[in-house]
Amino acid sequence: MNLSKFARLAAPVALLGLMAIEPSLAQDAAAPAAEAAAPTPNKGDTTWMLLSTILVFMMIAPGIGLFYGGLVRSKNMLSVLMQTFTIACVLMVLWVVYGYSFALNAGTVADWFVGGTSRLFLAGITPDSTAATFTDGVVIPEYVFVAFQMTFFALTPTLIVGGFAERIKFSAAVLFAVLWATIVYIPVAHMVWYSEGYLFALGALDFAGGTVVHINAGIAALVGALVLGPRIGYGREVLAPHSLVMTYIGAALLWAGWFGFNAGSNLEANGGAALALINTLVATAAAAIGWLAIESIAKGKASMLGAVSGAIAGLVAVTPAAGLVGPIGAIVLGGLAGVVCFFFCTTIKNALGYDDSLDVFGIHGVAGILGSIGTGIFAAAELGGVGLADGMTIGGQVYIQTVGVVITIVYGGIASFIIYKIVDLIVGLRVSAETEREGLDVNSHGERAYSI
Amino acid sequence: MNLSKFARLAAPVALLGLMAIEPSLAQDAAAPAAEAAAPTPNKGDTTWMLLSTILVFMMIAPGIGLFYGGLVRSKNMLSVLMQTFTIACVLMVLWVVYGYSFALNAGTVADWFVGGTSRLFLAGITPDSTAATFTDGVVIPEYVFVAFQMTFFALTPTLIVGGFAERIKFSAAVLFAVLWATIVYIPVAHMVWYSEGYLFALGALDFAGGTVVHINAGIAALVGALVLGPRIGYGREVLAPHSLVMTYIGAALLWAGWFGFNAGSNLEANGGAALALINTLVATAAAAIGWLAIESIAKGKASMLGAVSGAIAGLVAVTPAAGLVGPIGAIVLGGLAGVVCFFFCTTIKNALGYDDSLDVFGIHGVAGILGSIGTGIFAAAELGGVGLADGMTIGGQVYIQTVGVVITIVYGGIASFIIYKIVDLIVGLRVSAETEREGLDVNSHGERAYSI
Amino acid sequence: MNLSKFARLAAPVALLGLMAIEPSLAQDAAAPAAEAAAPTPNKGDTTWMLLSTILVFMMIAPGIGLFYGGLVRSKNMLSVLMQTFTIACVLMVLWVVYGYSFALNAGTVADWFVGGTSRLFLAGITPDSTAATFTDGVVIPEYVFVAFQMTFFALTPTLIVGGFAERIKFSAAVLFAVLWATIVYIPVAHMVWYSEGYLFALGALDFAGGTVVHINAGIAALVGALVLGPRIGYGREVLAPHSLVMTYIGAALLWAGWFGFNAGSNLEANGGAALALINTLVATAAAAIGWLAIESIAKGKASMLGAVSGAIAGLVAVTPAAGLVGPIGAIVLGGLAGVVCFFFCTTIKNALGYDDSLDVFGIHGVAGILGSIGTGIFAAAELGGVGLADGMTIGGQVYIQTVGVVITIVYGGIASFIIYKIVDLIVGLRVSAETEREGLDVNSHGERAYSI
Amino acid sequence: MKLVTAIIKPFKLDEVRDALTAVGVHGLTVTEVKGYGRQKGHTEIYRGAEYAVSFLPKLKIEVAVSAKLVDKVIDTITTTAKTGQIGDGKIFVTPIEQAVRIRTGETDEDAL
Amino acid sequence: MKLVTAIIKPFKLDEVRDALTAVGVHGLTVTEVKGYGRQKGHTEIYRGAEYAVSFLPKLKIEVAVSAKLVDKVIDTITTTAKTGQIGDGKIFVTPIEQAVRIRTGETDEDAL
Amino acid sequence: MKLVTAIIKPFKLDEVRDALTAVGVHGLTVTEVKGYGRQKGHTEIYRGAEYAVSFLPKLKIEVAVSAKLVDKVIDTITTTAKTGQIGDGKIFVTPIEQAVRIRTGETDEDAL
Ligand SMILES: Nc1ncnc2c1ncn2[C@@H]1O[C@H](COP(=O)(O)OP(=O)(O)O)[C@@H](O)[C@H]1O
Ligand SMILES: Nc1ncnc2c1ncn2[C@@H]1O[C@H](COP(=O)(O)OP(=O)(O)O)[C@@H](O)[C@H]1O
Ligand SMILES: Nc1ncnc2c1ncn2[C@@H]1O[C@H](COP(=O)(O)OP(=O)(O)O)[C@@H](O)[C@H]1O
Repeated sequence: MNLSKFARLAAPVALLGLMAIEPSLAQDAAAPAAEAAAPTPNKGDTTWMLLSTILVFMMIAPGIGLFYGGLVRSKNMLSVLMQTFTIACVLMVLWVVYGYSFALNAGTVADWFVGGTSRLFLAGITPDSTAATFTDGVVIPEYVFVAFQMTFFALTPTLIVGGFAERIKFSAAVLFAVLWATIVYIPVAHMVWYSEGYLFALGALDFAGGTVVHINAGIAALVGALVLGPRIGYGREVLAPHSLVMTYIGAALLWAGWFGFNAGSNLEANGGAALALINTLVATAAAAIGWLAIESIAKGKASMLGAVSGAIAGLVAVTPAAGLVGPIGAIVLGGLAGVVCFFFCTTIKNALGYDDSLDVFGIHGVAGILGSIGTGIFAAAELGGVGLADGMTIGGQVYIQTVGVVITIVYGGIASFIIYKIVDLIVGLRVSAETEREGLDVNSHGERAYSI
Repeated sequence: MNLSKFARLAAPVALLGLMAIEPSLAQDAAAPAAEAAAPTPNKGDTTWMLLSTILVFMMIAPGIGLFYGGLVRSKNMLSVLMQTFTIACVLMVLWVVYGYSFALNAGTVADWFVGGTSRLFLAGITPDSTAATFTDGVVIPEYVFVAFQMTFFALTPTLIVGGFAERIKFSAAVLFAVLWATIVYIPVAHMVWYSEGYLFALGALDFAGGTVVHINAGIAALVGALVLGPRIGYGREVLAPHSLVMTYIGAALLWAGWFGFNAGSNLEANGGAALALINTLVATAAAAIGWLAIESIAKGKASMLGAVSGAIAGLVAVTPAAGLVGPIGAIVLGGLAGVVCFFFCTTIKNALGYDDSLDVFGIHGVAGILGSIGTGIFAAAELGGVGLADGMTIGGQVYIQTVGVVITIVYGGIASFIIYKIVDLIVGLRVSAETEREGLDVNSHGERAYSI
Repeated sequence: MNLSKFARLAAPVALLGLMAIEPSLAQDAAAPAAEAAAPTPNKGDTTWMLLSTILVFMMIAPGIGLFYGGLVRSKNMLSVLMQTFTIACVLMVLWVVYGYSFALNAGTVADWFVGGTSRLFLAGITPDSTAATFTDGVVIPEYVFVAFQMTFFALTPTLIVGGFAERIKFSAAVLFAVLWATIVYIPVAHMVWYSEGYLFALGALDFAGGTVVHINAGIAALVGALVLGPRIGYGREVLAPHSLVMTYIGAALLWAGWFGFNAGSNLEANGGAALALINTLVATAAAAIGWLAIESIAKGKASMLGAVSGAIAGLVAVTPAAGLVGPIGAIVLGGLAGVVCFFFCTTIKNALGYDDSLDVFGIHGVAGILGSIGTGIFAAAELGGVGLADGMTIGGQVYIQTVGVVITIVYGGIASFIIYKIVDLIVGLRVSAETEREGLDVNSHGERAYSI
Repeated sequence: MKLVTAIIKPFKLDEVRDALTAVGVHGLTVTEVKGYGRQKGHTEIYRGAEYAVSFLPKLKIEVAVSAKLVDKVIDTITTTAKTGQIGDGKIFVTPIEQAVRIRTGETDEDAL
Repeated sequence: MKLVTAIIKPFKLDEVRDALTAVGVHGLTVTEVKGYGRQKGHTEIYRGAEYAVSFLPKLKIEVAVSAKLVDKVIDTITTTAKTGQIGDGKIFVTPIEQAVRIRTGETDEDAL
Repeated sequence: MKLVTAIIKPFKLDEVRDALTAVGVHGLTVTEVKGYGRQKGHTEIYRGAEYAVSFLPKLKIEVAVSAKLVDKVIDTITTTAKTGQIGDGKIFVTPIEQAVRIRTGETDEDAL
């Protein structure tokens, strides 16, 4: 593997090969065309991508469901599980219908911004279709590439649920997620990961989705928290997590699944994936330690919720950097993320007074920004990274990274705001005060989480 | 990969190669015979099958344990975990002793129905032994094939536990499972998956076990529910699930493990496995949506239990179809399964009045039948599938599928009934009314699930 | 694969190749040296090791956290999750800093006992660096080898937590773990797994870490239980597990993760890994059955906690044996472990009167010893194993195994005792009686596990 | 006014509640409790540790009623909560001096 | 001495506690209970099975006070626990004949 | 007959139960409650949010006894439940006017 090339091209190049796929017809399956000369997938790579897809799936369920669910009051537990689960199911189907086509395929109107209609309903894909990877001549079955990217599409909007949890209508949550995934996720993914996308062309580095997934979700959650307003009793009543045990299980499975998210984004089972794996171990560990250390100093006690919050912050921060920085760089980046997110969630958020129920912005947003910028720094070969593009300076890369962050925040923030308003008009965003008091589980879903 | 061949041969062909294995002696390990010309396993395939085995294992524990356990009352939680766990442990050992030999190897007496004694105690298998896959010349280590199939053998009878949960004696549950696995599972597996088996020879398609696993377990559970009679208080008292959170975790892990179950049944890490993976994503998602949609219309609320029940229905329905239909076919099949199973579990079951405690028949049985028949339809190339055997019409295939379903139901139903009666004679099926009131955990196992 | 060689060399040989790695400089990444002739990793192997690492990670979190956490009272639940999680995070970082270098690389001072400084901060490792496996010419990326071994280093000290749970100071637990991992784990791992290590050179067989991980942790926990003294109320008050459901989930995920631990120790995705996998299935199942059978006879009831305790005993016992014995040998070994550990935990421990809160010694220690000795027996070709070294008798091998066990117990026991005393001097080992009464969660971490 | 407190077996709740409603009781309050008495408990074993559990799950029902209803209420509970097995529970009657409905401020019998 | 027992809506606890402290109450005991009354419950459906849940979560507050404080305590609870919605709950007053503080052995009003 | 209600520290339950049995009490009922009083609670912090928890876990023991046993029961509880630390709890005695054993219909002292 030629590392300098790897660093220069980053994740987006993986998609370059897609356009080269012969438009073999599904109907024509019995005669799989004369693609004798075409590269065939290595089965080790194929297995790695099957595994990575399954791992990211586990982040969706039970990962994020339990992580978030444990943090709400027991009367709203099922509503969180339900919102994350249903949103993901709907988006999985929509990914097949139009998501994949518009996000990661060539567009005709404004290819710098969004893809086109060539793969609607996965038209033309067969078990023999392949998608390119980072390495010339190395391909994977297109179906597994579609499935892997499907899990990202399904996961991202579930993260936003943390911003408006415990007070949103079920229908509003699902409708928002569908509109947001379509209007915000798809173009940002296209701009960042697709070869002709604006940010990709600019040279922005985002190994596994720091901008597309985390900053994007973080800003949408923040806007949601502001638009919906705080939960009844916020700041006065005890809104303590109902089960930190569930939050722990969720966090542990998120971490486990994140290996697929980060190292799977390498698309190939080689030393690069191994680097992303080890970085996803040590950055996370360092972030947990960072949060606990500062918490011990500031509050006198190290908390379990602090440990797992720090871990998630570390996972977010290392997401854009995973295959691009060295392990020591990952430790520094993670440690920083733990400290900064602690400070943000405990101090700045309280000072600002908005109710981002589960700190989606404070963790995914803040650590996402930190990680995206930090990738521009620690990817440099001098700092143990795999190296920037030829001739690129750290300053230059940081500038490009910042452009990516700003575009994501501005576009995502404004679009999210408009989508919330539209959803409010169509189905209404918030449940009644009485429903909120009694809990969403009984009122919105007709069931209770526990009868022990 | 030649798709038309793939469709024609389906899962069973994987076993064809087994008979070709040289009877190399374990003792002779240091001199692994002159099999120089024999194909050696691709390590990507081997890894894929190792992974798939581990995934199906997770369906057994904690998957089905939590899914079922959350649905019973807390006083019976441990009994469900214990029954599923112990049954699986006993069957894993029995698979090595005689299960593998009789289920998936050549038989001497009635090879169309059951195998023989050649592999008792895994005689003759070494780390170098291989098993064939769908593709000529592609093999995997026989040990991993044995282990993969072991998890199916261990899992299937645990599904039946849902039919008689909360009232069966522990000893009766284990004894029933052993007899049923021996007398029902083994011959059905042989008939469906073994090259000389009756249904295989007939051309019945069952990619990952719709008949062998799901219809089979569903009918056994229904018979069990009828033989044991309803739980005390059924229809009058509140028998609500004690923890839908556990049910959620279980469902999510079942889904995750099912990727190994379905895509692992491809036995090879290629585009076919990727197709089975993506179908296992979208059929399941569509089924959850289907259940929720019809539930919202019929009951006014979409429930979390509905979402996961739909998902399981979708997983069951796509099991026989996973590697044979296209993603759009999978979505249609899944969506249908969600709607039909909702209707069955909420209306037909109530009308009939039997107490299949956890709806094993309503979900595994019904969706299994739907999926088996549907496979005969959506596998057709015209409908986006990989194609039926040369000259086979959809009508013809559906007829064959129906034969498979009917044979499984009739044979499994009658045999199960007899086995229940035998178990009743030997150890008695049902606990005393007082034990049932107090709960099985304290009475049968001397412990309580929670002391919080 | 040449089995007799495999048996002779066992796991340690995997590390032989490490010394051969070219000291390629990370900075030099763009010009990856002229290593054209060097073997490159097979992607199937790489995927297998990525997967195995992730599986062992899941043993750490949520595996051991839930298994142990469920067994304590709810007021101490978070303390257990927190201790295991934090210890693991700290050790992951330390593995990169110095652990890997001293444990699994060449030493200059006393290479029979401990490694050296060549890999401090993972100096010189790049995505192209490789590590050797059991098979000549087969390599894996060094980063994944480092990550895989990192999870062992992080996991082992978390096992010890069970010995002093519910009464230790958080700071003491973390400090003890760091010192113990450095002073005990690293040299024992070097002696057992490194080619020049004392026990490796002696010919001791330890496929996946029976001595290094389990006996080592077991004895440290026993010493801890003795040094700290029993919990308040031990033997008088009810100290029942607060959630056997969490213990069940933890046990199931430990089992699932252990496939990576055992079969991953094969370092290659071949028939040997498949053998280790199937052994990890059947030995565990047999051990659960063994415990349940003897428990039914002795106490009249088979318990869920018994089933999972037996399973863990079986997993421990098969750890040193996994790739070296045949499935029938594994069943015998597992069954024995279930019976012996039941007897130890229920009778001998009560007779001796120490409070090893979660039976770390009774399960990991006792089954570890049994498994280590048993490996010397069942690895013999006559008993279905892969065969001992040329000219080695069963008696001879058992003698060597016993030497390994005794050295581990004596060295680990004495060193652990001294470390506890040092920790007591520095931060104090035990919380105040009032804190112990109220629970560690609220007092040490300022939070509660459940607010339902 | 009197407070009728009954300790009953948990699975009898719905039956008792329905019967009380039928004799004119409009409200009641239920608490999960653990009872110790003649009814024997069970033994739990966790690995080596055996615990004799002598506290059994019961429900406590509290009904505030006017004095004249007391006998009917006692009767109703006795009849419906009875299984004839040991551990069926007890009824205690204590005096209430004042009662208030928080929502309206109504007092005494009007408050019930 | 009197025992003032109030059944209130759970989210009112902190408010009531603060108000009682303000009028000189030094201690109280709270129990999670389930209330049946005029306030209607909800329906739960689990697959086919529908259950009408008529017991709602409430909190029971017990305060032992000297006779002269009773009216003030009733008043305070009525005011703070009131939402005006059905289901706000009840207050019952019963006589206490003796009181003891376990720690010191102090009795009666000194014990409160 | 009297109802002796004691609020005690949870870990004292077994000791108190044994001592009461020794003085001739045949049954009692226990409820998990939360107590507010002089004993200070603790602070919990979840990310930024700090909550002062002033309610502490306690157990409420209710024992119905004949009037002549009351003093002995109070004495027994006071002695065994005492740790001397703040928060040991209280005992309240209230009058019981009637008692019934559901299983047999026995009344008053025969019912205890
Ligand atoms: N003296 C008592 N004071 C308070 N509660 C009691 C008393 N005796 C019994 N109980 C309660 O009544 C329940 C049933 O009593 P028990 O003696 O087991 O059976 P029975 O009611 O048939 O005589 C006990 O579990 C306990 O909750
Ligand atoms: N007769 C009664 N005895 C004991 N508790 C009662 C009685 N009536 C009502 N309650 C309690 O008071 C609560 C509120 O009563 P409800 O009739 O719903 O509304 P409101 O207090 O507004 O009249 C009930 O949930 C129940 O806990
Ligand atoms: N006036 C009261 N009414 C009812 N319960 C009380 C009262 N005062 C105290 N308690 C209960 O007694 C417990 C112990 O009281 P506290 O004041 O903390 O200590 P002590 O009993 O040592 O004076 C409290 O937690 C509460 O449950």
